[in-house]
Amino acid sequence: MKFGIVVNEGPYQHQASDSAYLFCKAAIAKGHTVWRVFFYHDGVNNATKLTDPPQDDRHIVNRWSKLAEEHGVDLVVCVAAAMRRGIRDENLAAGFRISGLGQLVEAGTLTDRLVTFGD
Amino acid sequence: MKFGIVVNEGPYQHQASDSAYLFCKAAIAKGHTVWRVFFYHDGVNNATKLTDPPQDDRHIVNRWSKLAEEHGVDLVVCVAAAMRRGIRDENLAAGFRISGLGQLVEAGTLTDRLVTFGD
Amino acid sequence: MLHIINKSALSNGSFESCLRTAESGEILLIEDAVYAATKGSALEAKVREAMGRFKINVLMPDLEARGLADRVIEGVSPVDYGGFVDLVAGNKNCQSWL
Amino acid sequence: MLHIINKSALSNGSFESCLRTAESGEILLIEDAVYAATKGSALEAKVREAMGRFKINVLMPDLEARGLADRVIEGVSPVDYGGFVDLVAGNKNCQSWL
Amino acid sequence: MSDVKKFMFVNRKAPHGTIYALESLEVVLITAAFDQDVSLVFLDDGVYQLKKGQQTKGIETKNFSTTYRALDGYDIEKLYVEKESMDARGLTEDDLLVDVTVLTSKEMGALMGQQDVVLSF
Amino acid sequence: MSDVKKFMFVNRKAPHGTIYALESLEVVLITAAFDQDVSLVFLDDGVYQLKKGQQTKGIETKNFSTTYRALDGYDIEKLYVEKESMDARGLTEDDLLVDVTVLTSKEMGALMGQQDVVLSF
Repeated sequence: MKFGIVVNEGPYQHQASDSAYLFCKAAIAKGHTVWRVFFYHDGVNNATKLTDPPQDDRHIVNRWSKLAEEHGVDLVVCVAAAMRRGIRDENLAAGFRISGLGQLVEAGTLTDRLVTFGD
Repeated sequence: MKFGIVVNEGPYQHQASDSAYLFCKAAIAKGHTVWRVFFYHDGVNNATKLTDPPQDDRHIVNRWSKLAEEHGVDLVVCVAAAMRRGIRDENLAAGFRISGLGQLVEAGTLTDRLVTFGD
Repeated sequence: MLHIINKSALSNGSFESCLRTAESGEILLIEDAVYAATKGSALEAKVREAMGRFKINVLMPDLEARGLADRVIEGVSPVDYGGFVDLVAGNKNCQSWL
Repeated sequence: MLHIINKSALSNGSFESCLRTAESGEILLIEDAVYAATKGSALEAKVREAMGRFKINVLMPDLEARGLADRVIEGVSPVDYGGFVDLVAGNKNCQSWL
Repeated sequence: MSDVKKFMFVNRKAPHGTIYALESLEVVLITAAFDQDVSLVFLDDGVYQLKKGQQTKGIETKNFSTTYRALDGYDIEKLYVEKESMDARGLTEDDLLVDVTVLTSKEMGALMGQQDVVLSF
Repeated sequence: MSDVKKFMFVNRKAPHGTIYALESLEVVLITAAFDQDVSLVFLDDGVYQLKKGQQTKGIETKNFSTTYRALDGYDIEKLYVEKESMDARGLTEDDLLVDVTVLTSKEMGALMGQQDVVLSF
């Protein structure tokens, strides 16, 4: 089955990004496809390459980048939300791309299930 | 009277940053001093110079920078929260500085009132 | 003591927790909490009852933004941001019920 | 239909709104919503009643993180992240009650 | 895109306190532009989004509430409001910016069940 | 700093769903290091922060709940829990990681009124 995921919250503040990631890993482990993760609202803050969390904590941004690299997950950052929050190509982490809300609609039309994680 | 302000949420997603700013402006207009604004949790996202909101919308980050410039308000960004969220000196907006949680405690001990805005 | 509430009391428990716990003093409703200051909501009786113990204030710019400035319950005091500042200054301490 | 709840039902109205509105189907409690699945809370009766209409599931990694894995109400189904995926796949559609 | 899906936008949050109401409108417009079947439902504090007379000057933000009146021009006509949520807030249809269909909780629940994609704001 | 202020940390949110519980501990430790008078109160979902037996391996986050047991070593001894909040969650003092003083709502309200600085988490 083909899944689309929406992430509405930034890393560390809320559990949303963690839950979304663990859902993606579990879906892939079961042989499903995670076709796209759409980062919306404060969720765009998952995409900054400037994060530097404590050594003994998970690195949420790198975890997403790795998921993109290893499983071809399309990580899309909402452009309007990103501009409001200071996420641009210059601080964008590997595996993410910035695009419009049409990519969210497409995630709804072209996947079998769309699951939202947020606050 | 000397006020300290705490902002716990980033710009645009929640009204917290707007409320805090309008409170500061009103306090200054009444002859009070806003001695320090401490940006904590997702509040650190108020400090990125890379934001580029729609033309017809308020520019929350620039608004803070201007408040610092015109009224000497000390805008302090929590370093641990900033590292978790990708706020560093290289993308820090004018008027902000990054420092430790001791600055929050100091805002509690050295001001007459500490007011928190958040979610 | 000033208690600042910023969440809608119809979907979040902060206002109720404040009423249960706080001794007395003043309450200021801001942001999405301003709806509690309006006539006709399911909270009206609770707010009227709380007025026996607390002075209740509402931030008018927030109520105007939400199109309900003309429905303030009698006895709730309207304030602007300047009035918000006065409330903080005029109370010994304050707490934001986030 | 799968209804995903992620907020504590003792401080937020999402769970109650879901119970009021949703027809039937399955509910999955995740994140801070998992507390609703525990015995002894003020919500227990409401949850037991809802089990007549819904199949209620709880995400165990979230309940373990909160130290309450040993208090699941009888009849609530424990699932892991794989089970979460199965629930989404097995229902025609899903809604997150954010 | 050949096949049309049923998209439902669930609006449960008050306007202005958070950005969700504004963003919901953005996605609704784009989804309609993709020729999908679009429904908006308003329940809980979401019904406040449709209140007439919003004036945001005092909080220095955009007054996006006028956009609800423009939805019609984009052929977005399925707006549903839950009666119980309106009642609990002392609102009637006369208070709302636009014409809506008022549904009971149960009717709204049934409508949710018929959707392909449900997006929460 | 010569004068000591009364700092109260109000913890009302569940752990793990948001970062507040963890951050609260950070500020509490720093405030104690500044030789201030520190009280922690736990009410509403905040009482869940003190639940024994938290195991965060399955959600891949840090288990900071052990830190509550370390507070004593920093002379942070004023921990208050609201009885009504504990009761509503089916928790008793035996469920908690540390020794606390249980207060009624009214007692907790009186304590709040005595503070100089109240920080909410």
